[in-house]
Amino acid sequence: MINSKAIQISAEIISNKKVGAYHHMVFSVGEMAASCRPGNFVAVSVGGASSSLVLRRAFAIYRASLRSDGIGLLELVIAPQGSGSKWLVAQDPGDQVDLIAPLGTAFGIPKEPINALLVGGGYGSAPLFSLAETLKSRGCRVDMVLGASTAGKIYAPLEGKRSVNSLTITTDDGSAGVAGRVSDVLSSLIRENNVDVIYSCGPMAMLEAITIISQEADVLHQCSVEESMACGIGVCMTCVLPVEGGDGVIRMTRSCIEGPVMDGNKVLWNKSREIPDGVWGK
Amino acid sequence: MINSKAIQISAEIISNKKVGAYHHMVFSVGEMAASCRPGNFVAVSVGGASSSLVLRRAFAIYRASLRSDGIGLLELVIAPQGSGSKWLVAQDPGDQVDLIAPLGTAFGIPKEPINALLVGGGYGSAPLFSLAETLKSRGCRVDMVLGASTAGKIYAPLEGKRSVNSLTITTDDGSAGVAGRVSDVLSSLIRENNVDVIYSCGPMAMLEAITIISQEADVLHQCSVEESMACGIGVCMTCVLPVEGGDGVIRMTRSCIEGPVMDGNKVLWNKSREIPDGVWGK
Amino acid sequence: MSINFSTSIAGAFFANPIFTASGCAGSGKELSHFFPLTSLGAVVTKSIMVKPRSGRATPRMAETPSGMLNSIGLQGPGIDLFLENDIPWLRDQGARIIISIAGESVDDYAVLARKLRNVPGISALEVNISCPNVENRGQVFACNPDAASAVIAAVRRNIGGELPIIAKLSPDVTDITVIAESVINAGADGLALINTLLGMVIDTTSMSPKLSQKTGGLSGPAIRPIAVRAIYQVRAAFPKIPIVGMGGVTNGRDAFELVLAGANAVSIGTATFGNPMAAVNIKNELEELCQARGFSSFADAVSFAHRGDA
Amino acid sequence: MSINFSTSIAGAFFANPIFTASGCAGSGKELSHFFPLTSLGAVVTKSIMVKPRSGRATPRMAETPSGMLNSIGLQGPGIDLFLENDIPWLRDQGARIIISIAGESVDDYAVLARKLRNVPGISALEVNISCPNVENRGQVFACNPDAASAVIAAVRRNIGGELPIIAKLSPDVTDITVIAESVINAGADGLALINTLLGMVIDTTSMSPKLSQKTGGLSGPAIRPIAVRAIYQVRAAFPKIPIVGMGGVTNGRDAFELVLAGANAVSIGTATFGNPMAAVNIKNELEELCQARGFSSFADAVSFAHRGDA
Ligand SMILES: Cc1cc2nc3c(=O)[nH]c(=O)nc-3n(C[C@H](O)[C@H](O)[C@H](O)COP(=O)(O)OP(=O)(O)OC[C@H]3O[C@@H](n4cnc5c(N)ncnc54)[C@H](O)[C@@H]3O)c2cc1C
Ligand SMILES: Cc1cc2nc3c(=O)[nH]c(=O)nc-3n(C[C@H](O)[C@H](O)[C@H](O)COP(=O)(O)OP(=O)(O)OC[C@H]3O[C@@H](n4cnc5c(N)ncnc54)[C@H](O)[C@@H]3O)c2cc1C
Ligand SMILES: Cc1cc2nc3c(=O)[nH]c(=O)nc-3n(C[C@H](O)[C@H](O)[C@H](O)COP(=O)(O)O)c2cc1C
Ligand SMILES: Cc1cc2nc3c(=O)[nH]c(=O)nc-3n(C[C@H](O)[C@H](O)[C@H](O)COP(=O)(O)O)c2cc1C
Ligand code: FES
Ligand code: FES
Repeated sequence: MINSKAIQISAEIISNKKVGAYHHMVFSVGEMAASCRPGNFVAVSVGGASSSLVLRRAFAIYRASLRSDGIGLLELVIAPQGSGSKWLVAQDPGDQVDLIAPLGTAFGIPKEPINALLVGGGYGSAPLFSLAETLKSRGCRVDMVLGASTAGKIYAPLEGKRSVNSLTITTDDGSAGVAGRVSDVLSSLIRENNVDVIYSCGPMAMLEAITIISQEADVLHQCSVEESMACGIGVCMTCVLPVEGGDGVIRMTRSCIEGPVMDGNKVLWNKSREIPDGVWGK
Repeated sequence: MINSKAIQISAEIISNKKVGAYHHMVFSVGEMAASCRPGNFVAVSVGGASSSLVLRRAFAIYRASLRSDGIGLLELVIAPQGSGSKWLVAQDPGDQVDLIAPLGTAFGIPKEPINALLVGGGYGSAPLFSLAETLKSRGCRVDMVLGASTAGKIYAPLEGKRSVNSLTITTDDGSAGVAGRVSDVLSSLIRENNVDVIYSCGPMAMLEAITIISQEADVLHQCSVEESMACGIGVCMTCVLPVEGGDGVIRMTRSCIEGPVMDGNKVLWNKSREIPDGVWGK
Repeated sequence: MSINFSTSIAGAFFANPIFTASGCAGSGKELSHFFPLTSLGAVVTKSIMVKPRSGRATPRMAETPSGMLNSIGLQGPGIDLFLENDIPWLRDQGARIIISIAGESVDDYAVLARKLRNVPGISALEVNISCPNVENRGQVFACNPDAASAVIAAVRRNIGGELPIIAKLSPDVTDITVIAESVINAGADGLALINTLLGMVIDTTSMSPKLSQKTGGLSGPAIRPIAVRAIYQVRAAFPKIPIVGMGGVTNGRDAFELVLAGANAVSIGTATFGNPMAAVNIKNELEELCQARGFSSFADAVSFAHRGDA
Repeated sequence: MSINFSTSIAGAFFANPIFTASGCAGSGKELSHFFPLTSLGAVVTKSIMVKPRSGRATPRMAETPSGMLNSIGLQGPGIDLFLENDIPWLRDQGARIIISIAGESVDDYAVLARKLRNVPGISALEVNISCPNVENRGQVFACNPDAASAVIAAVRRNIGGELPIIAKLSPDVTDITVIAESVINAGADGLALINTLLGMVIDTTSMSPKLSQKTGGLSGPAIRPIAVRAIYQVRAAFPKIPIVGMGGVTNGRDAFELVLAGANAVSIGTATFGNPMAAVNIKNELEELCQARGFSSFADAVSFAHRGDA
C-alpha cells in the first residue's frame, strides 16, 4: 500500500542554490517533514498552469526536518535533465510547488549497530546523507562511496562528509578521487570495513553491479531503484520491475509502492526490455 | 503584405502594473519602437519553454517611443482572460518575452486638421491614446468615447485624458459616466463636434453598431477589428473577415495583414457564422 | 440553488457523473488514501483478464506534449484473484463499481462474463475491446465491426440478468459510428468513448522506440479534441445511447465539454497521475459549472451542444 | 565535420530536408520577410483548387492543449490566378517548389494535374486527398482506399512527364498502410504523412462547437506521437517509398524523431504560427543533431530506428 503518511501539499520554495551540476532546493512543508524517512521520495508537479507536462517528477528526499518552532523543511537535490527538472530548478524562493510526500519505502534501519557501506551514483547520493546520520545515531560504522562521470557530478556537501567514517570518491574521467566506477572499489571496502549491509542509490546498471558484488561477498544489499514513474502513487503500473516476493513468486512490482528501496537480491535486473521467464502471468 | 517594419525580438519586461481590470506592461524593444504606428499590434509568444500554448497572442500597441538615449519602449494594456494573457501578466520585470512587431495596418492620419471622434470599448481604448496624440499634433480636434461593462474596465489614464478635447464615458451598469453603450452617445457627439472621421477599436458588435451610425451620419469610419489570430503574420488564414476590396469584390480578408485597421464601411459585419453571399469563391 | 447531479447509464444509477477511467486508478485502493471512493460516481477498475498477466516490459511509458503513451499491457491478477480480493474490498468501501474486462479471444470475454454473472454489488460492465485478437492476426477487436460485435454478443449471452454492458471503443478507426452501430446491435447498453490512440515516441538519444513494445496508447489533454469529436459524432448518430466520455479531462471545464458533446458520465484517466485529487476536484468544478450555466439537472446539460441540430 | 544534408524524393533533389507544410506558409511571401526561402529544402504551397474559394466562415480555429484545430476550408485564389501570381514569384525567389492540390472530385484533380503538367520550376506535386468527395456523400478521399487510388491514378494519367507525385494521407483511418498501398499501386511516387486529425472543441460559455464548421483538423505537438507511429508503420511496410513527414514538429529533436521513424524530409506546419523562424531553426538544429549522432549523410539517419527489425 501507499506510504500511509503521504499527503499532497502546496509547498513554498525557501531556497534554491546551484551546487556543482545540481540544485539544492528547500521547501516549507510543515509537519509532514516529520514523517519522511531516508529513502522516501516526493512526487512534484511541474510546469505551472498552462504546462504541456502532465506527469509528476520523482525526487529522493535529501533531508527533512521539523524544527521546534513548527517549521518543517524538505530538501531535494535536483539534476536539471529534461523539461520538468529544468522548470523546477528555474523556480524562485517564494514560489509554490505542489508535491506529494513522503512516498515509497524507506531504507531499513538495523536495531543493532552494524557496519554499513553507502554507495551513491550521481544524484543518487541525495538520500544517503540523512541515512548516514540515522545510522550513526544508532552507533553504526558508516563508510561511503560516491561515484559519477566527472567531479562536478559528485554531490557531497561538507556537513554530509562529517557524518561518515570514510568517503571514497570515484569518477569515470578521474577528475576527482579514484578513476573508475564505484563497483571497482567496493570489494576491498567491504573486506576492510567488515561491511554487513550495503545501502545504494543510483543508476540501475550500478545497482545491478553492486548486487553481484554483494552476493559474492554475502552481505545484505538495500537499493533504491529508479524506474520511470507516471504517477508515483501506485495507480499507473508504469514503474514496475521483476522482483521475487516473499512467496518465491516473481512479479512485476511497482517501485513507487514496494520501492524505491528494495532488497537488491530479490530484483531480477533485466535490462533486455523483456519480461524475464518465470515472471507471474507471463 | 506583412508590415515591412516587422521584426521578431526577445524583449525585456521593464514594468508590469495592474490598472483596474488591466495590466499596463512596458517592454524594452530598442529601435523597433520608432517604427510602430497607432493601430499596429504585436504578436507575443506565451507560456514559456514547456508550454501547452502553441499560438501567439495579439495585442494592440498602446504606446511606443524611442528615447534619445536609444532606449525604445513599447507599452501594452492587457486584459487577463484565458491562459495566455494570464501567463503574460504574471511575468515579472526582467523576464524576457518573444514578440513580433509592428504588425498590421495603422490608423490613417489625415493631412489636414479635421475633427476626429475616437471610440473605444474595454481594452479597445489602448491604441486610441497614441492616436489622439498624433492627431492633436496635426491640429485635429479629438473627442473620445470609452465604454465598458463596468467602471473598472474603462482604461483611461490621466495623461491620456489630457490629450483629448472631451472624454465621454459609458458603462453598461452605470457605475461610471453615462449608463448605456457607446453607440447611444455617438450621434449627438458627431453632430455637436462636427466630426469628420470616427476611429474605433473594440468588440466586433460595437464596431458594427458604429458602422451603421457612421453611415447614417455620413462620416468616415476607421476601425480596428479583432478576429481570432493563430499566427499574426499572414500565413494561417484564420483571421479573415469579408471585406469589399478596391475592385468592388468581397473577399475573405486577413485582418492581420490588411487589418486590424480597416474601413468600417467596407466590412460585411457578419455574425452569423456563415460566408455571406457574394463573397468571392463562395 | 442545488442541482440534481446524479446520472444513470442504462438503468444503473450513479450519485454523480464522474468516474475513474479504467487502468488509471487500479482497483481504487491507492486513491482511497486521498479521498473516500464514495465521493465519485463510480470506480471503473483496471481491465481484468481471465488469467494473471505480467504486462509488458519496461519502459512502459513516455510523456508526450500534453499527454503520455503507455503500454502497460493489461498487467493484472486475473479474474479469480480479482474477485477474491479487489471486489470485496471495493464493496466494503461502499463504492459503486464498474468492472472492465479484456480478452484475447471472443471466448475469453465469454468466460469473464460467466464469472461475473452472479457477482453482487456491480453496477455495470465495461468491455474493453481495444485488445489484439489473437485469433485474427492480432487485429484489435474495436477496429473491426464484426469482431467488436462478436465480443459484445458473447458477453450479452453469458452475462445474463440486468447488468448494463458498456462497450469501450477505440478512436483508431475510419468511422467510429460504424463500430458504435455494430456493438449496439450486438446488445451493448452503453458506450465508453474513447480509448487511447495508437502512438509512438522515438528516443533521439538511443535512436530507438522509447517503449519496449514500440507503440503505446496516447492519452491526456492532447487527445481531448478527438474525444469530443467522437462523442459528438456518436451522440448525433445515436441520440439515446448512454455514453461514458473520457479523454484528456483535467478540470471541470473539460468534463463539461464532453458532457455538452453527449457524455452521460465522464471518466478521469491521465489527470489522476498528475493529481490524485483530480477526479474529486473535477466533480466539484463540474457541478458548479452546470449550476452557473443555469442547469437544474445534470441530465439537461448532456448533449446540450446538439440543440438546434437537424 | 560537415554532413551531406541533402535529400531526394523520388528523383527530386532538395538541398536540405526541411519543408514548409501545406497551408501553413501560404505561398511563402510572408515568411520571406523573415528569411530567404532558399534556406529551406522546399516551400510546399497551400493546397490549391480548380476555382477561387472563400473557405469557411470564422471562427476557423481553436487552440487546444499543445495543438490547434483549424477549418480554413482551403481558401485560395484557384489554380489560374495561382499560376499567374504565386508561382512566378516563388520561382523568382529561387525557392524549390512543391505544389499541393486539392479537389472535390476525381475530375478536379485531373483538371489540376493537366494545368500543372507543363509548368516549369516545380519539384513535385503533393496531392492532398484529405478532402470531402462530393460525389460520395462527402467521404474524405483519404479514408477510402478506392477513392484515394482513383485520385492518384487520375493525377498520374494527367500530369505526364517526370514530376513526382506525393500522396498526402490522413491518419483518421483504421489502417494507414492499406491506404498507402492503394495509392502506391495507383502511381504515387511518395507519401506525405500526416494530415490533421479530425477534432472538435466546444466553447463552454456559448455551449456550442467553437468552430463554425463544428469539426476541424488537429495539428501541433499533440499529434506528434501519431505522426511518428504512422510514419514508422508505413516505413516498415514499404521500406523504399519516399516519405515527407509532418505533425507537431517544433524543434530539431522532433524533426529527428520523424526522420528516425522513416521520413526522408520533414514539413513544418503549426510551429510556424508560434515562430516564423521555426523552419529555419529546425533545419539548423536537425543538421547539428545528425552530426552529433555521427551521421555523415542525412540519408543514413532516415529510418534508422528500424535497424535490426526483422
Ligand atoms: C524514486 C526516484 C528518485 C529520484 N531521485 C532523484 C533525485 O534525487 N534527484 C534527481 O535529480 N533526480 C531524481 N530522480 C530522477 C528524476 O525523477 C528524473 O530526472 C526526472 O523525472 C526527469 O524529468 P524531466 O522532466 O527533467 O525529464 P524528461 O525526460 O522530460 O521526463 C519525461 C518523463 O520521464 C520520466 N523520467 C525521465 N527520466 C527519469 C528518471 N531518471 N527516473 C524516473 N523517471 C524519469 C519523468 O518523470 C517524466 O515523466 C529520481 C527518480 C526516481 C524514480
Ligand atoms: C489586433 C488585436 C488587438 C488586440 N489588442 C488587445 C489589447 O490591446 N489588449 C488585450 O487585452 N487584448 C487584445 N486583444 C485580444 C487578445 O488577443 C486576446 O485577449 C488574447 O489573445 C486571449 O488569449 P488568452 O490565451 O488569454 O485566451 P484563450 O481563450 O486561451 O486564447 C485561445 C486562442 O484564441 C485566441 N483569442 C482568444 N480571444 C481572442 C480575442 N479576443 N481576439 C483575438 N484572438 C483571441 C488567442 O489568441 C488564442 O490563440 C487583441 C486582439 C487582436 C486580434
Ligand atoms: C496507464 C494507462 C492504463 C490504461 N489501462 C486501461 C485499461 O486497462 N483498460 C481500458 O479500457 N483503458 C485503459 N486505459 C485508457 C483509459 O481508460 C482512457 O480511456 C484513456 O486514457 C483516455 O482518457 P485520459 O486521457 O483521461 O487518460 C489506460 C490508460 C492509461 C494512461
Ligand atoms: C491552418 C492550417 C491549414 C492547413 N492547410 C492545409 C492545406 O491546405 N493542405 C494540406 O494538405 N494540409 C494542410 N494543413 C495540414 C498541414 O500541412 C500538416 O499536415 C498538419 O498541420 C500537421 O503538421 P503540423 O502539426 O506541423 O502543423 C493545414 C494545417 C493547418 C494548421
Ligand atoms: S508510478 Fe504509477 S504505479 Fe508506480
Ligand atoms: S493570423 Fe494568421 S493569417 Fe492572420
